[in-house]
Amino acid sequence: MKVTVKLFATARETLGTNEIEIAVTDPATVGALRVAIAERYPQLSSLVERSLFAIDANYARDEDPLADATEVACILPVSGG
Amino acid sequence: MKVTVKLFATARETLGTNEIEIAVTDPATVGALRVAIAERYPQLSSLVERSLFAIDANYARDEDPLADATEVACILPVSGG
Amino acid sequence: MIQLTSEKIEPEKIIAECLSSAAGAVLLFLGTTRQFTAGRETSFLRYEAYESMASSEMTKLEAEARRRWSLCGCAIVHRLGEVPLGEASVAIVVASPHRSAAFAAGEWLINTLKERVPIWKEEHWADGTCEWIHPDNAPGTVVE
Amino acid sequence: MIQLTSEKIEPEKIIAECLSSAAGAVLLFLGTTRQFTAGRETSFLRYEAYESMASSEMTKLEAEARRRWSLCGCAIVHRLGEVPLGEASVAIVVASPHRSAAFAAGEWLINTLKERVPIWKEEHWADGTCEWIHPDNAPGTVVE
Repeated sequence: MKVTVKLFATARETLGTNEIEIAVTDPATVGALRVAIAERYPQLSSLVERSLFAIDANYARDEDPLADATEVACILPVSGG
Repeated sequence: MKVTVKLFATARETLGTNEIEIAVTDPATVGALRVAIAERYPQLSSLVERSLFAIDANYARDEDPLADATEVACILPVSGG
Repeated sequence: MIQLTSEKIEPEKIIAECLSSAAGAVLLFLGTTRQFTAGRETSFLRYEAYESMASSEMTKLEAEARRRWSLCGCAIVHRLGEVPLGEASVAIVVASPHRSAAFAAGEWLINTLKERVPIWKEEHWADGTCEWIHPDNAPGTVVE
Repeated sequence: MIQLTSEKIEPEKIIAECLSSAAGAVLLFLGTTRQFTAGRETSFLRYEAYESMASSEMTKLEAEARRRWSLCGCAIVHRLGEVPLGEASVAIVVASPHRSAAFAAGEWLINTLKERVPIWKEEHWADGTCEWIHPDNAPGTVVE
């Protein structure tokens, strides 16, 4: 399946776009998405490895399925405050 | 010797005065002053037993002498803040 | 009260929102733009958020703080966009009947905000360079 | 900055005094007049001080806090006389490069002020009675 992923901060700037579309191998989980992004964009791989992902604006686990997700986002290590 | 002692809060209100003059037996220490006040004003004795005293606006120990004190104050348990 | 804003943070208004006759202690924390970090000079900061999620995570933080401590007021405000030197990027206000809860809740809120809320800081250094900050100590696992 | 005042405390002015470009964290603590204490209703509070000694003890507290933590700003303001419900009797502001020092110094300052500074609170209850508060847990020995 194909997943649209929202990007922020370094990821957004490095790829020059607010979101990317990524093909994910089955089972289409957050973990599979993490691997797919790291392979497709090696310049982001080390950051993506220590990122979280959000499904519909909630933090998700690597084993969570993407099938029912309306909005998926890559949450690079945060630095607000 | 005679010592003038500044009073505050309950002590000031109970005795109706900002300061009292107390005769202290030798050796004229803070501890002797504490005993003298408690004896002279039994209605304050339990509060005075758990009060501190200040000599020249600094907390003093019971063994500190009163001889060179310019200003002595009875510091009832404080409740600022 | 939860707010993301591009305006200058006005602490007195946030405090006024949190005050009540039930409060015996009010704590305000401001995170401000520091000029020097490890000897390197900052020119200004810029903050970017995943806004919908940042709001919902801040709302969860407030709810969790109210569960854990006896609070009569709680506000979390984060500024986005450019923040000049000396100005606040974040304000947290906690009002409580007793001070120990206010200190504990305030410190927990800012620490947990910095772990969980999807907001990123871009340091603009005085030498003209800039970089997004992505701390090394990020959990890497799901924050419960 | 140390102040005893009979005027209403204005936190934003005290914060402004403590802000600088060295600060990354600013903490304000306000002790406010609470309406209910253990179910009993307060009408207002009145504070009395041994003023010269209160000022010097507060000055010592600021100096000790600056020795113990890396602070770039520190202010302690206590109001005297009548304090209505919901208004502040004490304000403490601490500015520091990092937030952990600000929280630790702020909490230490208010806790230690309540042990050492010769100021007394008179509770005026809503039933018309009033009493000076002299806590049972006072140290009873010299505070070093």
